[in-house]
Amino acid sequence: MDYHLKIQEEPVTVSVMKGDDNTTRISIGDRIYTVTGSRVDRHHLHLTVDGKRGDVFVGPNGSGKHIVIEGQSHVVEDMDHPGLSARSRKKATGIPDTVTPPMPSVVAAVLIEKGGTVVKGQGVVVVSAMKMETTLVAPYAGTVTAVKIAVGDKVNPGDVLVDIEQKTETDESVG
Amino acid sequence: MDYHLKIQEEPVTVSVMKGDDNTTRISIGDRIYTVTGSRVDRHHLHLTVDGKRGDVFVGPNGSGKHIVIEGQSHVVEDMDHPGLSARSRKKATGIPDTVTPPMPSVVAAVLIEKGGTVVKGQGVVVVSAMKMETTLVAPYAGTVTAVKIAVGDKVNPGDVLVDIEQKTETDESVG
Amino acid sequence: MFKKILIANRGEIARRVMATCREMGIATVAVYSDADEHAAHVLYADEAVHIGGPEPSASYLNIDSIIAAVKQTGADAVHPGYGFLSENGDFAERCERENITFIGPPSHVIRSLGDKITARKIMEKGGVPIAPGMTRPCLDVEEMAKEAEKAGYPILIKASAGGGGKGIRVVRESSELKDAFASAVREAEAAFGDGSVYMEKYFETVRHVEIQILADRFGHVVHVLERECSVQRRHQKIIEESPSPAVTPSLRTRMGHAAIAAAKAAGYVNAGTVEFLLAPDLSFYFLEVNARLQVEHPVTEMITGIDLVRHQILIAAGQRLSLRQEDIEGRGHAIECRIYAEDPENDFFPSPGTITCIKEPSGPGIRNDCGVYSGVEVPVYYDPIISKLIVHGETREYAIERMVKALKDYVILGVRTPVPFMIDVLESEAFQSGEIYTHFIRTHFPDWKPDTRTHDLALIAWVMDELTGNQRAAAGPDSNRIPMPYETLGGWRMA
Amino acid sequence: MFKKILIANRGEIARRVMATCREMGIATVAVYSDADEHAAHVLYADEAVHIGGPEPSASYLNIDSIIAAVKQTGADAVHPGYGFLSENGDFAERCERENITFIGPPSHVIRSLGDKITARKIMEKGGVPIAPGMTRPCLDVEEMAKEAEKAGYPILIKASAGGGGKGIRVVRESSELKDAFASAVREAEAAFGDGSVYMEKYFETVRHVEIQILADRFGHVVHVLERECSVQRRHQKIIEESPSPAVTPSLRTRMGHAAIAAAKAAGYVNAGTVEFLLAPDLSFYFLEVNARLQVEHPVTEMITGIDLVRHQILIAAGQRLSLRQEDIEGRGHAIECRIYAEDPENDFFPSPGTITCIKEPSGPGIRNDCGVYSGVEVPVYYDPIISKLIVHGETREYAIERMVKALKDYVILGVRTPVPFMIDVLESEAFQSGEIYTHFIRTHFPDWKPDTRTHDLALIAWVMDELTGNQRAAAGPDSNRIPMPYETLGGWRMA
Repeated sequence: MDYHLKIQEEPVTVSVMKGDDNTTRISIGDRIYTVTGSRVDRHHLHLTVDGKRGDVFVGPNGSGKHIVIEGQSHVVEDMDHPGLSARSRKKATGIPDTVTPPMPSVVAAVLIEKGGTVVKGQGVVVVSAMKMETTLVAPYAGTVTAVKIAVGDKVNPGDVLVDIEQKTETDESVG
Repeated sequence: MDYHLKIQEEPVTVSVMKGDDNTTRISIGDRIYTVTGSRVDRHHLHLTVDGKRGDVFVGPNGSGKHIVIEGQSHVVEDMDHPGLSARSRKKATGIPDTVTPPMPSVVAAVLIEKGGTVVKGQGVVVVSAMKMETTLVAPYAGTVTAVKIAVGDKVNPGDVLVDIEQKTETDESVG
Repeated sequence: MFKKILIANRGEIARRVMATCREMGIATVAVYSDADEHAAHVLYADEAVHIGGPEPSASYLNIDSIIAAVKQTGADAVHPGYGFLSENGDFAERCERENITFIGPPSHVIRSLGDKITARKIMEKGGVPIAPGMTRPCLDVEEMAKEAEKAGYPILIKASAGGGGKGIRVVRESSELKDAFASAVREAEAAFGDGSVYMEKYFETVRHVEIQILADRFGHVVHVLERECSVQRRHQKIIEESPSPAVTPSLRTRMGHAAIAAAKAAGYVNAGTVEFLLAPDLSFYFLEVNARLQVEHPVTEMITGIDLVRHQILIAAGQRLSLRQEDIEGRGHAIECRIYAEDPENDFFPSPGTITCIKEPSGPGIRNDCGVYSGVEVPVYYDPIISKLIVHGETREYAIERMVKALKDYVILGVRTPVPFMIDVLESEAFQSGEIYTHFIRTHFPDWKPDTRTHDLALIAWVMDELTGNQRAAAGPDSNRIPMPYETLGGWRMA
Repeated sequence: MFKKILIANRGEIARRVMATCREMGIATVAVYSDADEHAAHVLYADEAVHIGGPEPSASYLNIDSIIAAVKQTGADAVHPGYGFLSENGDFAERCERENITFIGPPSHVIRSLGDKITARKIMEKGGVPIAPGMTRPCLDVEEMAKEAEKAGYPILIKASAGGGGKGIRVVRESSELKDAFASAVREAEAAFGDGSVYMEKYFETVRHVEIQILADRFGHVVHVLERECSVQRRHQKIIEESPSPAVTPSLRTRMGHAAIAAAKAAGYVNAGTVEFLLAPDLSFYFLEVNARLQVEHPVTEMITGIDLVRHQILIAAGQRLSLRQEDIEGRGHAIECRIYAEDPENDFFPSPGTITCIKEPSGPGIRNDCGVYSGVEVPVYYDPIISKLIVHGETREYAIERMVKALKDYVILGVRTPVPFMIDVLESEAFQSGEIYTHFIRTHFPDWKPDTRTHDLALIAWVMDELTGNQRAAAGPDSNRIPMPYETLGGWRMA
């Protein structure tokens, strides 16, 4: 049986076969592992992988799983069953494509008004989480068509806080 | 609603009434307590009793509950729903009325044979638990009609290890 | 002695203070906001009082509400922890007026040490070395230029009213001074309504070393050795240790004496910390006094065996300090890692959420001061600290090994933590060499990424969790039970 | 240094040894019996080998099986822990022959110290004070009568082959000697096939004080201070502490020197303990050498900051001992409580079973060396120790307070433990006075019963558990979640 998983944004195919003696054989790329395991409690599995034992801890993370092993922390998602947690993340460019907070937070300031115009990269909303303020910026130039939040609101990654109608003809980022 | 409970072998009636503001009123003897509580996890309740807070921990104990509070350990049973755990305990006389181990243990030695006679207080079986050996004695004089265990068997409180047919006419303990 | 203490704080520090109160037989009162009804510190207290909405200003910074809670519960004293109202002169004064013992220094001491220029003046007068620079507010760039020449560039412009990093400018050469001065004044004016600034010498490569002090009401002051706090990110300490790899016995004595002098100059009472900058030539300069218990106080407790909170309480109750300087000796090496709810893979942004599972490391030489439990929510409103993991070892090398192992044993599911980052820092040669300056993280870990060595294992874990019936195990009444291997694979084999 | 160590033990001590191995980067191998497939020490190891049936003789005492496990896994060394094979000369010798490093003294040292009369002779020759009495086996009651007159009554008759309390008789006056001698010889003959006995002076009121030692292969021996182990029940230590309330600095030096002399006389290598009887007049007498790590070693680690297991491993690897006597200094006070699975309300009978829930105390100055977890079964076959709770405090008084609090925070459901009894002992004036002799429990707690002050609270807990839907919470997928008070009472209110 094949699973199409994503670990730390990296897609990986994992093949699972029955092995001998109640073992499971798991192949990832060209690596094949012989695995046995038991569940110690809801979140705690004890695995033996090619003879070496170890504890792994698994909890829910949206539609994926949060997995902690020897202090390392991973989020693994099932791409065949993508869920609500596939939220937009900050891209490598540093500017996400919507106005959404990077973490669960509270709106500390709204810097624009409905109907106003913004340039790309202009601060539009300040959110605060755990004493740390972050200014969310406009992903492109345009006109603010909706401000969906007010100061004090709790907001989450994926929530679009401000709608901006893109100014298409004179895209400043060209060239 | 009344519960008929037993704590540390002591029967107690506990009356429970709804109080004001989501509180519960619980009376035990002439003492009345105002209680609120929430469940932190399966075994952990956090209670507020007359304004004082505290954690209590509750787990199963046969048909009763094992309750730990501030280092104190209690077994509480519901006398309206007595269960399997109401096992014979060592009596104040020091001699139980059947040949049964005081704790889960392993049979270390069998000191009698089927058909043999025993006097009251004679050692019949030695059981061992956690490096501690205990000799179980005959509760009365009589003839051994059955030896139900062998060396190495795991046995539990309540299991009758040896059947002894009581010698009724000349009860040595009379007088 | 006090019968009941109210702890005007939350999280791990509230629990830590309560732990000592419970040992001393003193009843404890927690306060909590709407966001903290089920917080760990509330469960741990004998009584708890709701004090307001989730925003700190409505609750943990709400002086009226906290004073009302003290009166309602009949507490004798208030322990402010760190942060929130711990260095708020108004709160300390209010307690004084209401005849509630504030477990900390007198309000006038908090106020004078809270003002940067006043503190510098007190220290200069007390003979404590301060960084070359000014000890009066300045509104004239020419005056500052003269002082800057004396101190030598680079220099630092700071707002006198100070706080939160506002109004601070590094000036590397004289040509930059005028613009930097103007912009610092503007920012200070905007932030504090007071544009006055002053100037100190700026040290590029410097350690942050602080000295713990204890002072009773009778003028007896001791220092309780140093802590090395140079490993910082965004000006926030993340790893602290004691002793400092840079501090020699004779330097320790000199810095200790300077800290005692600082405490005496300020009229300090209770536990406090004198922060110094330590230059590579081992010259040191007064930075500020933290007039409260520090976050990192456990490293001092681990190497000295002294319970600082107990001494805070004894001092506040008017007792004489039982410790003599010659009794205070460090032994071995202690390290603290601050475990925040933050995502090291997402620029260390806060990562609030519900802790679905926490397993704390334990064993020889390990202490975890923890403010959460499995099932609790880490709210978005407060400092992201979940716990402080502290270890003690015979030597620095052994302590590092112990911390790495403890971090690997630490399990937190539901929120992200910097544990993987901490492991890499502790295992780095740079950290192990002890050559640690405040730019350590910037220099050695400018663009950290988690390694991928456990990726295959994580994928295997995902699969095995699926196969061993996560859903069924969670739903059944026996989910605590360990299934046998055969059983655990049963569901899958039949599928 | 070793690459891989097999730990020939189980439970808390196996985990404790593995913790240090992991810090040192040494891989660990667990061994387990049929009863321990899911035991904590098995989960904690890098590899695990099944070695036999549940009876100790089939597994943890099965030399062939353990040697086979070493070879199968390629381990370099074996750590025996305490109990089981730790003082078995045959096992140590087998390791020597098979070129496996045994982490402990050489087999001939184990053998000579294991024989009571040989050990007494070695000590007498080495100038170590021994209790007045005989140093040769005796089969003649007249000979013993003469020696008994010299030593003075009461005396103790012991079997030379010794062990397990068999063949021991206290004789209080000369008229009792003949019968006691005869019955001791009979019992010794029956138990060991060797009826020879010997005699020592018996002390009615005496402390059990032991000295930790460390000795490398190069003849360098240090002592690591004393432990007070007088609080015993059925000749089993239950509470240990360091320093001993009775030991003055000069006595400590004298006892330390005696312990070093004992180690040197025996040719001792690795960690060991020299047990002494300490009389009220502060005279002390050699009792025996425990040629292994002691159960109570953590109290020494807590007051000295030294990891004894690390030094055991370093010594076994042939390294020179890095500790000098002048570096070893105690600080503060440490106490250990042994947490057994036993029922204090049922004559402290063993209480094996499944641990449905364990919550370990944690925080400043608290260490819990634990061998179980929630859901594991405590098997009937082995020593009932679940964990050792150890605390450190600035003074004995503070350490006692800390231990009481830690005991109150300790939750173990599913098996009974002596925690309620321990709390009463620690809170007693008798214990707090420090006047502790080996008959302490018999004298002060002859017929202990748990108090009933929490009975009402327990009944309330029973009711609230019922009302807040224990069954539903356990069955639901969200049982980790905290229900709001309204919800928790909902089920009942609708009923």
